[in-house]
Amino acid sequence: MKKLMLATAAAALATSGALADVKVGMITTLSGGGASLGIDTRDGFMLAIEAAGRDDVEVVIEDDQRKPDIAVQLADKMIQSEKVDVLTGIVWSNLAMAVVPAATAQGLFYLSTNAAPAQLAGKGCNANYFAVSYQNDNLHEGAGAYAANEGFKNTFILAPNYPAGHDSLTGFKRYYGGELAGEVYTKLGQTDYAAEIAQIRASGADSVFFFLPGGMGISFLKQYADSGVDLPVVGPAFSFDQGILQAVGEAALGVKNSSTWSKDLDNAANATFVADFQQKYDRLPSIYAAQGYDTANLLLSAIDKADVNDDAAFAEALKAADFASVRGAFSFAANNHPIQNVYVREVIKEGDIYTNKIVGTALENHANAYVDDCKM
Amino acid sequence: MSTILIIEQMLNGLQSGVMLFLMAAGLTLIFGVMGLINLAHGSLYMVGAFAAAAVAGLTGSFVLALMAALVAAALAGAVIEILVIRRLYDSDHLDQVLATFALILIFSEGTRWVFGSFPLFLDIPDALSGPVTLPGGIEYPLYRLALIVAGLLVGVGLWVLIERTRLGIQIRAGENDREMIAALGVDISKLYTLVFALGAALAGLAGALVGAIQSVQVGMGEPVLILAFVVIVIGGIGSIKGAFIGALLVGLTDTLVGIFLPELLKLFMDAAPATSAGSAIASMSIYILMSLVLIWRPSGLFGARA
Amino acid sequence: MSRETLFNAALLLGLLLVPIWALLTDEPFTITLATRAVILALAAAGLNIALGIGGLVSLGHAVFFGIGGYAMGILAHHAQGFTPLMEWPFVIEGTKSMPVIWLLAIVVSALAALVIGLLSLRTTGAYFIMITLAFGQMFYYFAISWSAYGGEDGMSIYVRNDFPGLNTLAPIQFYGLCLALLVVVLVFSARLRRAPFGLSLNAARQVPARLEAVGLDPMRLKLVAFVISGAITGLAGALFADLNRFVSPTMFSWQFSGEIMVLVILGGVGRLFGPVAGAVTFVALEHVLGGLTEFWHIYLGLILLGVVLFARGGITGLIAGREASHD
Amino acid sequence: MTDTVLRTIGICKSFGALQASKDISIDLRPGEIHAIIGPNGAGKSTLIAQICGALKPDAGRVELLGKDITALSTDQRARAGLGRTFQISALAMEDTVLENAVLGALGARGRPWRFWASALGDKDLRHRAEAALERVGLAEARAKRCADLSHGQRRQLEVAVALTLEPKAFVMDEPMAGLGAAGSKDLTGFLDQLRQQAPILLVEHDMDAVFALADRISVLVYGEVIATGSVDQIRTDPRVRDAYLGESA
Repeated sequence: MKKLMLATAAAALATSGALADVKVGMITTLSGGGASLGIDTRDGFMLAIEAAGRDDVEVVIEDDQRKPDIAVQLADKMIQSEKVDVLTGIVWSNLAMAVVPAATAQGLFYLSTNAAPAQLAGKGCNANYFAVSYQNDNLHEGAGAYAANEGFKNTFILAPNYPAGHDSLTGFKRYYGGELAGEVYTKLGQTDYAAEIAQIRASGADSVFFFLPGGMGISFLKQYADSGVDLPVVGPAFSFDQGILQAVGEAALGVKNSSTWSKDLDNAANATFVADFQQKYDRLPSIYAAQGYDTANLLLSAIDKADVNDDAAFAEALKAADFASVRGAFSFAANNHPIQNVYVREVIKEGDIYTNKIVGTALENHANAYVDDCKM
Repeated sequence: MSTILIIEQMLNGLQSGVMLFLMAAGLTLIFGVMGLINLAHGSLYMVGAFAAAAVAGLTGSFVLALMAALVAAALAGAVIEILVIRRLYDSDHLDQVLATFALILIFSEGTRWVFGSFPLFLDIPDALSGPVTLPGGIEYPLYRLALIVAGLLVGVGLWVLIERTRLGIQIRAGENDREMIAALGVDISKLYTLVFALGAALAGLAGALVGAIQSVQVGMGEPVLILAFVVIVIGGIGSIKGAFIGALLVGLTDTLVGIFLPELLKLFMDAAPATSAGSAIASMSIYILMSLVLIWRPSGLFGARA
Repeated sequence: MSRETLFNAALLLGLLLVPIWALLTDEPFTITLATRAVILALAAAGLNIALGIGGLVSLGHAVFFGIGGYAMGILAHHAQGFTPLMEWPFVIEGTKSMPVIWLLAIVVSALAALVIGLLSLRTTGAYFIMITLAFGQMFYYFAISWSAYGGEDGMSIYVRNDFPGLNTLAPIQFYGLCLALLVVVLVFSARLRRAPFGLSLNAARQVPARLEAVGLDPMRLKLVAFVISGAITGLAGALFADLNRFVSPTMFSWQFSGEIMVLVILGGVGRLFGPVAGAVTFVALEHVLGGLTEFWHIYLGLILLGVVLFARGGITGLIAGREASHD
Repeated sequence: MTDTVLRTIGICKSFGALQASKDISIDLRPGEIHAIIGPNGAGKSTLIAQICGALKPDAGRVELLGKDITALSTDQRARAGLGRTFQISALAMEDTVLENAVLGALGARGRPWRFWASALGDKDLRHRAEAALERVGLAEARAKRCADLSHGQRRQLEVAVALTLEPKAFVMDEPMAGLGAAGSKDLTGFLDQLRQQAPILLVEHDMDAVFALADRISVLVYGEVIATGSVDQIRTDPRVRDAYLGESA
């Protein structure tokens, strides 16, 4: 059987506080469209594992090709053949929905480095499932709160016509509260937004909120900047990610976006992370890398406290969140989703590189809307 | 909904239709002359966009970038024609579909191998950036106007090439009767390579032009490929005129239905489900259009061969 | 016995021995992998009837695969949520019973194939390929925006559905069930080829004019072939959904239609065991190449090209030679 | 009406400016061989296509046993009793001779909707097919693939498939095409017998065969029947000599 990477560090075994060897299965997207997100997730995660320098954690990494059926197969393989204790790494919500419920039902732990759909935060929550990243709505809620704070009265909102898109607009509206100049669902994978931009122009809006992850966001921002429509734009961090920004270029300058992390967040863990990541991979880290890094550190902290085979104890150790997050203050809400700040960032240019800097805080110690639905 | 908005949306539909035409023209030419279904046409679009982005990044010149796109796509086209495609002319469509499907895999992962997984940057040239005000007070991006003009120019150029030049005579002869080209004393394999490279160059040009306002990334060719197929099937495979009409129809349908259908549905139902259902149907609209055309005319609007 | 028969027997024997091998090597995942291959083979065996015998190059068979998957997903979703599927004009409850799910998958995909076939068979050649592709895209986009059943997220079914007398959660038992269905379909295909229907359909592909001249309507034959083909692929879709305990719109994607076609061509178009050879090879390649490099698609592409250019008749053709004459 | 098996009444067909059939009325009587001759491009193939249903006439109609079959499709006409052979062999090349013949028998029965029982194992179908092969002299070659047959054998098989249908009338499009002298002679002898079973509308270029077989001949020139009559009448008709024989003989 193949192993893309086997990480065992060289440190002595007996001295560490480990109670048992832990095998981690990482399923993430390493080929095809969207591979950059998975690669960042993997690199961030492995950076933390390797920095810890311990040989009681083994990581098996597999490529899901962004296909749900492949992800399920890989999960089966990791559970049946590799006999992993913990699964992690999935980038996309639809893949997470395919893998997570079945995995936790079989008694595995799942730590999410990114995707955290509402279904798994509310009624579908599970003691073995932890979203280390955020709850999917968080960044949209942050953008909504920012829009409200800025005094936007009549905003135009758009997202792709798929579940995450619907959740996004719902999340935004939850904290925004003003009038809507328009609410539009675009085609998933759409690349030309001329028609929507014309609608924005004609709508009399005073601002725009959009959620268009990946290439969709690149297209939208470039076309928006060229259209002459000069309204303030806000969106979640997904379209302003380190990897994507270089492809958007100048068109993104000055645009506000909501994020739970930024490379200029002022804390010691983050400074180490950003420096180490740059040194090792020769590029700036993205939010996916940061979340991967935090997930690994959370896992390591739990391994030090409890035996992974003792479900209740290990879950408790995870829930304590006793690690130094690169996002600063971090704890888990009752439904195992983070309580953390959502920041507002602005796109700037540093030398030749486009990146983000924090300009404010949209929501402080923010949990999520589904805590009460979760009966664990 | 104002007249200005409607006109602006028509322009948007026209622009996307004209760019689709660049893709579809090559595809339909290749089918018409060589009888080949080329699923890898979208990969040539991607090659054009990547070449343009790479050269623009090095030199900062958009003109050089466009030339690079043309050359790279034509070259890639010629190479795959000589290595792979020419062995497929006598095969049935099934083999062609599989082989060109395989080419997609090779091109996509090959590009990712060379350029990495992150999208590349390609920007509109300064001279063409920003909006202009059209008569009637319509503000419209200059670059999109330039795209419409460029696409129409290429269309005229293609028409001249096919109707007025020696190469065009050979191409038309090839569409009607393969033996006749041989009778004209033409080197068929050279002609085929040339036609394929020409189609590839058109796709590459479209990739570069559109890449400037979209995301230059691996896999960008496939959605366009499917649209281009819809176009040539509606127009009638092998017909350049059909490709042109089909491209405009698809461009306008795709743009206008997406905008107006949700508005229309809001007259009958609540706003939220109307928006959602409207965009759901809109995303299927061009396929519905295509099915209707084919049910009405099984060989497309201007298709000669069955 | 011809070489092809020997090759087919070896393939079947190999599939039967997979569980033993998995036990001996302590790699239980091999069974899951083999189940995937068997189900994909079933989907391809469905396409092989339309494509191999009837000559219908359908680039939209993912429609039926997806319908089968959603038949399972929707029934099981209502069963696990204890909500009725519909209440008007009569109440239909969800179910977790595989035979009922299979029946629904077969019936609904056959109906869809009937409608799509009726419309698509008016066209031929490249137009047929493209119109089937267009229907695939329609279903794909519909599924993405069908929020009642998960939209793009799809639906998870937490526990595999039941089959009387079996524990379907045990990989070996589910594998056995899928393999048994595959064998049933292959036997049916083998009989079908020699039956009046298969004989006529085979001639309809080669010389439609002759068929008309003897008083048979090639269109109706092709339509029925398309329906049977769609129904089998639909059944495969239901099993695939149960294997993954999950359905999503990707089952409708045109890439998936392409993959099913790749399986048929890889194994050998029109060969009885072609789909099996193709699916086993494809899953093995995916597994082995995927382990070697991130860029395994390049190698997969090269191998497919090699098959088209140098191994007409696919793997079966390569190993067993030209098709033996009938009788 | 009982004295005609098959007839066309005033058939017209144009392709753009080209009039391929001008008001053609011909008939086929029991027991006869009626030959249609004419130079290339005279419209013989177009006429056949309209009789067999591949083309719809612009005007006029086609009757079989007194019934109007103009609106029927090709396969419906075949079921009504029209048995045809093709100018270029239309056989399932991958299949065996017997399978091709069984196909005809299946068509005669009209129900291909059996999915399980073997077609070759069906006694009735097999008898019919083998009897037809026997009659054309292909019984020995029954297990051969069609693709491996000689040209002459394929022509024979064409006829055999038509025979399995037990049609009321045969329409044969150049059955002698590409046969050698010996082959033509054999087939001529066979067709001579066959007319007892059902009359034959014969389109043929081989004038020796036509003059040896035909009871009546119609001459088609530029889409028009310029003469119909016995062999002797046609031989001596000045218009025919002028328009047709004068050119080609």
